[in-house]
Amino acid sequence: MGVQKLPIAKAINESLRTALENDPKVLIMGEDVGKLGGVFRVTDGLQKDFGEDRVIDTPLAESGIVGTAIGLALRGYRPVVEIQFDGFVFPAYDQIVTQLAKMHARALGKVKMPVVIRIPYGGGIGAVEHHSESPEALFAHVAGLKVVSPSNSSDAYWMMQQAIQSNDPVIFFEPKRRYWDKGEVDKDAIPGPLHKAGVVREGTDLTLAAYGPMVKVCLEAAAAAAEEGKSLEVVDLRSMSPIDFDTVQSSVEKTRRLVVVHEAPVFLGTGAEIAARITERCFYHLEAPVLRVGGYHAPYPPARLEEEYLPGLDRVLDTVDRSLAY
Amino acid sequence: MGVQKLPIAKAINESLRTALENDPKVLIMGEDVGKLGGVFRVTDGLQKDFGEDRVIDTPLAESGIVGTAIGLALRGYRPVVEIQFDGFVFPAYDQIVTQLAKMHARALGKVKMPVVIRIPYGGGIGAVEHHSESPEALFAHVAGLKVVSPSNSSDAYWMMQQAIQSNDPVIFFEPKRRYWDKGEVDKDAIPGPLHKAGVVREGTDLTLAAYGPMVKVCLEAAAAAAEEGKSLEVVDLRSMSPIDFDTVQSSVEKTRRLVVVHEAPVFLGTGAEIAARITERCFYHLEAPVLRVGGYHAPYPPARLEEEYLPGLDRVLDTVDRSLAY
Amino acid sequence: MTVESTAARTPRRSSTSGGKRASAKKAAPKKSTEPELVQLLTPEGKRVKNAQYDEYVAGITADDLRGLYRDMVLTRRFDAEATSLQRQGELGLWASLLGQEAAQIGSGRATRDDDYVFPTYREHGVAWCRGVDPTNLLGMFRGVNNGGWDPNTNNFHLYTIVIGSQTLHATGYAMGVAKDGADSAVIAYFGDGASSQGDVAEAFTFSAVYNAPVVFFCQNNQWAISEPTEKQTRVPLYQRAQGYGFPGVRVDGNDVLAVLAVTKWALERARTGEGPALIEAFTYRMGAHTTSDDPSKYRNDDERVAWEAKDPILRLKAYLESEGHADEGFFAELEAESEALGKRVREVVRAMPDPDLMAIFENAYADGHALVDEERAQFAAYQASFADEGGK
Amino acid sequence: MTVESTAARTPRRSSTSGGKRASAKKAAPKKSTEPELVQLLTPEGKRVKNAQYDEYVAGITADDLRGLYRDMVLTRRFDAEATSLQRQGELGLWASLLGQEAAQIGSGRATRDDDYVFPTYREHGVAWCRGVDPTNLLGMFRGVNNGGWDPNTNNFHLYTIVIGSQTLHATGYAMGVAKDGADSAVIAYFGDGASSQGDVAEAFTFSAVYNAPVVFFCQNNQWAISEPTEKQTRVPLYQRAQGYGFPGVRVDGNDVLAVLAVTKWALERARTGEGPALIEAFTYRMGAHTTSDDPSKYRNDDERVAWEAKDPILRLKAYLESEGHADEGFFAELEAESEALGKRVREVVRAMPDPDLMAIFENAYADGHALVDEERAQFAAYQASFADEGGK
Ligand SMILES: Cc1ncc(C[n+]2csc(CCOP(=O)(O)OP(=O)(O)O)c2C)c(N)n1
Ligand SMILES: Cc1ncc(C[n+]2csc(CCOP(=O)(O)OP(=O)(O)O)c2C)c(N)n1
Ligand SMILES: [Mg+2]
Ligand SMILES: [Mg+2]
Repeated sequence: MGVQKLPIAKAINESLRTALENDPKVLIMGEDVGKLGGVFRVTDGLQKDFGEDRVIDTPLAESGIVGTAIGLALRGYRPVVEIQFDGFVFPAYDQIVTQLAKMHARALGKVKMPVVIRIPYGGGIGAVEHHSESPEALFAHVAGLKVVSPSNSSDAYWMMQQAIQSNDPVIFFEPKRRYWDKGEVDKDAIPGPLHKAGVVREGTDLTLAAYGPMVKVCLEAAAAAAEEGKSLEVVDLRSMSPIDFDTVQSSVEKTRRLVVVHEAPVFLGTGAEIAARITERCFYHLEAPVLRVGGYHAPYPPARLEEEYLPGLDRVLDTVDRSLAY
Repeated sequence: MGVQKLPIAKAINESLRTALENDPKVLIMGEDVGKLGGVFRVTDGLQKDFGEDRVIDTPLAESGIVGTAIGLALRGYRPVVEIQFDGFVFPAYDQIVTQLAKMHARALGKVKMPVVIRIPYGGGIGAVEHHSESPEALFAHVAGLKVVSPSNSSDAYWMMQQAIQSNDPVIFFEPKRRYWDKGEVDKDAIPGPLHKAGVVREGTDLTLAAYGPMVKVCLEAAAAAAEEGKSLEVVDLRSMSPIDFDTVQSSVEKTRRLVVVHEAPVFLGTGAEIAARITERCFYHLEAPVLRVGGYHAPYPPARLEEEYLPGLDRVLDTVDRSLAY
Repeated sequence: MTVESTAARTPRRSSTSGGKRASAKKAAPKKSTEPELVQLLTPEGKRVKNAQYDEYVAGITADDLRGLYRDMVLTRRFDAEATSLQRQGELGLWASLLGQEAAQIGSGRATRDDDYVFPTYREHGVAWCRGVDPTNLLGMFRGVNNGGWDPNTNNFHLYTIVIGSQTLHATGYAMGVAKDGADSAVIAYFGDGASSQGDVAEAFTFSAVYNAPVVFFCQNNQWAISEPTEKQTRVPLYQRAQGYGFPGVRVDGNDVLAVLAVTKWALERARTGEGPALIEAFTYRMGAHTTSDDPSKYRNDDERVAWEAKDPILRLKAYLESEGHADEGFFAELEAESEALGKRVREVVRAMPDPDLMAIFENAYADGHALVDEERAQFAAYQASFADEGGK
Repeated sequence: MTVESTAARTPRRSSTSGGKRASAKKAAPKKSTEPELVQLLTPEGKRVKNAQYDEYVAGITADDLRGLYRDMVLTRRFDAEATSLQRQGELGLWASLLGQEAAQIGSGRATRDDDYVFPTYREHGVAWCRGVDPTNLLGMFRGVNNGGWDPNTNNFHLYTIVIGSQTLHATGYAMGVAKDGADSAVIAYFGDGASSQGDVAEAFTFSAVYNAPVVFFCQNNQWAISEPTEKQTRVPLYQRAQGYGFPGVRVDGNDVLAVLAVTKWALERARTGEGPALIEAFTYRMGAHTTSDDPSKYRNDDERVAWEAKDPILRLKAYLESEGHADEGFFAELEAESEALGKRVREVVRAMPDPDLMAIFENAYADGHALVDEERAQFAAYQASFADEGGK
């Protein structure tokens, strides 16, 4: 197959296709995933090639989608469920946290829940209400779930492969505003572990930690900072549950400063946990408190305000400066 | 009326009664809240005295309860909704985070959402699955909601009065295992602000911050520590959204050490936010990282294991020692 | 006692088939033949009698009929303008009601001022009937707000995007109306797709148990984005009601007169203490789901063409003309009024300012919140820092 | 076209009433007269003919009948033992099935080994039919686990406490059965209270749309804790099904033969590709909701006494005796077997060890999780510290 240059959306599409080909138990389910191929075309062409029994247009009911996926998993299937937009996952929240997350433990390990829940998430696409949210902390807090988010095409492809192979439920957050960003995918590669963070840019003065859509912003910030003579390291966390604290710790032991960036509101966002834990692990290394850049404690604003609500280059650099000033 | 000694459950009952008497728009809604008076008897006698139009037994559907409460609020009512147990709030989660929390902002302030959602929460009562959870972080992360939890009878009475008077939705977490703990209630008192934390025991060596059921554990820990010559200050946070960081900060500036205790899992629990923010505010004061004691990242265990899962005296003191050892 | 569904049932397999089930899809019952619709105007514009519902439009005047026609024409014009404003980049998105004018105007005009309406995101025609200025509807589609009107001014709630949620709000509101002893009614709009949401079922349950004065108005426009109604139900949707203990009716959603009559009937029932009812307005989404959608991916244009013959506006026009209720002058004047509306909408939208940045923090809470105060102050200082730098 | 509910309707108010609605409660339709139940054995134990369902129990032998009787007696004995074990502090809680034995044994015995069962938390009788050792059911009520058996051993899923959730799992499982081309069926249990949950409605929708081989078995025991069925619906629950496009039946839930027949009918339909069905087993919760509950707070004992006359066990006993299918010896032997069961249950429960502390971390994940590993290690070290201190 070799190396291909693919947008993230297409990389996921190909990953789903590969999974459908390799394992007859893999199913795709969701609203409009069939003929339409999903509102973002992530499942484009899959129903045509694998049929309505494998790629299933569901009734418009998220609890029903996840609840029946649980039943299908109990029967031995591996459903990959699409939630159309971040803001529409909440009707399924009960089935996810109360049933999907706990079933394996409840059954003392006798049943497995290999269900992937795909959620296009985050803002920056000028959408109407409920189409731009970042609810990952609401899943990461819940034991029994795994929560990941790729930031580039290669990860999108491989992390989806691994999520589908996982015997635990995986909430797979897709950075929707990066769907059309292209990157190389090597389908013959041997991927690293699903829940391992990666240092995507090395630096010595400060660590930026991010995932999903914010990795690009952090890389841009690092490039801009470099012009001002500041050397920023960027860690792509990739997984929000579990979080690879070891990688962050190693980086912070070197740089002694950490700024965490996510679109989700700062208050009780994943950055809170990272700040708390890295402070504990690196108490004698940190020269500044762990700082956080993220959304405000207000409902996601209308599109014309989202640029100001979302962490952008300026706010990241501003916070970097605040950290460096300690 | 003067001062009375009341268990927490009864203090809430009296507070609801007072609210029903004072404001004809106040309604009580929930499963079994009528004749039965709720499974914990918190609404005991209210339907008898205020009738079925004010104290409403609802169909068994939490989304429906909260969704209709929203409609009633739009009509000018002030519904106080009971969710029977912590683990049963999730079917209503969508209506809470997507509608209740955002309606005021969506309407540019033109409508108000004076809805109180009462949730008996937490473990320690030897119950079956779903009856012992502490999901407060899942609400505190959501903008538009306020989240509080009383730890004693006086607060139970007064915070409920204030929650009902609030024009914002309040998630009112009731520490179910303390329902029968008695304390004084002065119905003629003038209560402090709803979202203000209180120093419930003064000390100089370390601050313990907690809320709801864990305040008692922290007070006991402080008493035990005092015998060993350690002076612990205990802050009752009372509110998880907003959190009164000023009070915690003042305390930590004095004691230079902080341990946060809650039943909820540590990972992304409210302690994470407190650790992150207090570390930022008190970076040069802290002699030890903020440490946290809480539940583990595993589904709430069966009753015979809950003593080990829940933070108890020993674990709190152990963590205090770890902090003091820095 | 067995209640058989009205769907055609697949005959039981003979035991010689080995008892093995073929794929569920093949075995699914065939769609039943379409049930009778309540219709007062045929697609050709002929008035047909209806023993049950004629009384609800008995007093209707030529003026009223022209009014309904005008409402539909202006709504369509407004809708077309919004679609083109989206094309021009003035709106981020638009959800067109094209084809659903009769369903919306007929039901909207059946409401009284003191009734309360809970729309989805597509009820531009109902908003029009309620007196909401159409330009107010555009704010959320332009991205300047998430709901641009005071719901209590016209008793028209904000648009609700999360499917089905508003049916519970409507039910709760109606419970409040009943508590108040008022004789108003409430009407909740939702789509064929929405009928699958648990919230809608819970709204049915609550409204029935409390006998709340709420009318559930389902616009079955045959599609939920790319999914045909068969993906939501295998029997006609109006039948859903009976299992909850209240009546369901299917009305020709492209017949404004029939919709008016049936909705009046249902609202009147609600007002007089008979509780909820479900109306299924059988209609068609002539356009894309929204401007982001491309229906050619999933549906055949033949279907749309067939529905063109049932156009709600042409139908009423034919009736007006055949009855001599409207002359050239009326149509010409309406054309001019349409143009003026289009122009006004265009101008207002183009002049619609972006919200103040601080609006991010406004109205997050009614009574304030310490964290919001803190973040607002930080944000203000941060914004000011750019000004200091002379705009970095 | 209007579908009227079968509930009696309140007459429309005369206009002289001023159009004001009295409280919704007063205006609510009266409960309809009870619909006909499918019944094969009268409360007195007389066999009555039923044209539709007799065939499903046509081949039943005296042995089978004694078997059903034995199942009910042993289940009741087990249940009583569990209740008293709770009183003795050996269990934290118990949810008694007293009164519902026929509903559970009749339906449970209708299932085939390859069928799959999704219970609530009260289906001890169904568990018995599936071959689950009753002592396995007690773990969660004792607090030593949250589900103590492998669901796939007996095709009996774990107890589900959150109301209604399991109906969706059952539907999904049934969709999988259909995909596999298997001719098994699935049965989902739920209560009258559960019928109000959105999840149950969504299960109806999904099962109908995919024509999944699932039977929804509602034990209407008249109460959801303190709430009578009127708080969930104003028409009989079995009617809910028709609005989703599949049949609903109300069966006498205290008549084990009728339940067996109706459930066989429904499972057979499902197996042969006819899709879902709803069975409402009309029965009564003779005891408290659980051992934590005090029904004297909310219901009159007269009601319970009236239902005693319809006792499922006495009814079958009367039939067995009148037909000469069972003699003294049978009853005496069964009595001895009951006692032995009670004794075994008591012994097993009392000997049931507390789980190992490390079980807190077991099975949180199937493939492991770094944070759990870290916390497990900390916890182990913490526990070890006590040992070091010689048990602080
Ligand atoms: C809970 C939820 N899930 C998914 C969506 C995405 N979505 C928006 S409109 C729509 C289809 C709605 O169909 P229908 O109810 O028939 O209304 P119509 O758009 O045809 O008017 C979907 C799936 C949503 N808004 N809310
Ligand atoms: C979602 C949810 N809400 C509330 C509860 C608390 N609860 C447990 S049983 C019960 C009543 C159930 O009634 P029903 O469905 O009729 O079943 P029954 O107990 O009569 O067998 C309630 C309210 C729950 N378990 N789950
Ligand atoms: Mg539609
Ligand atoms: Mg019941």
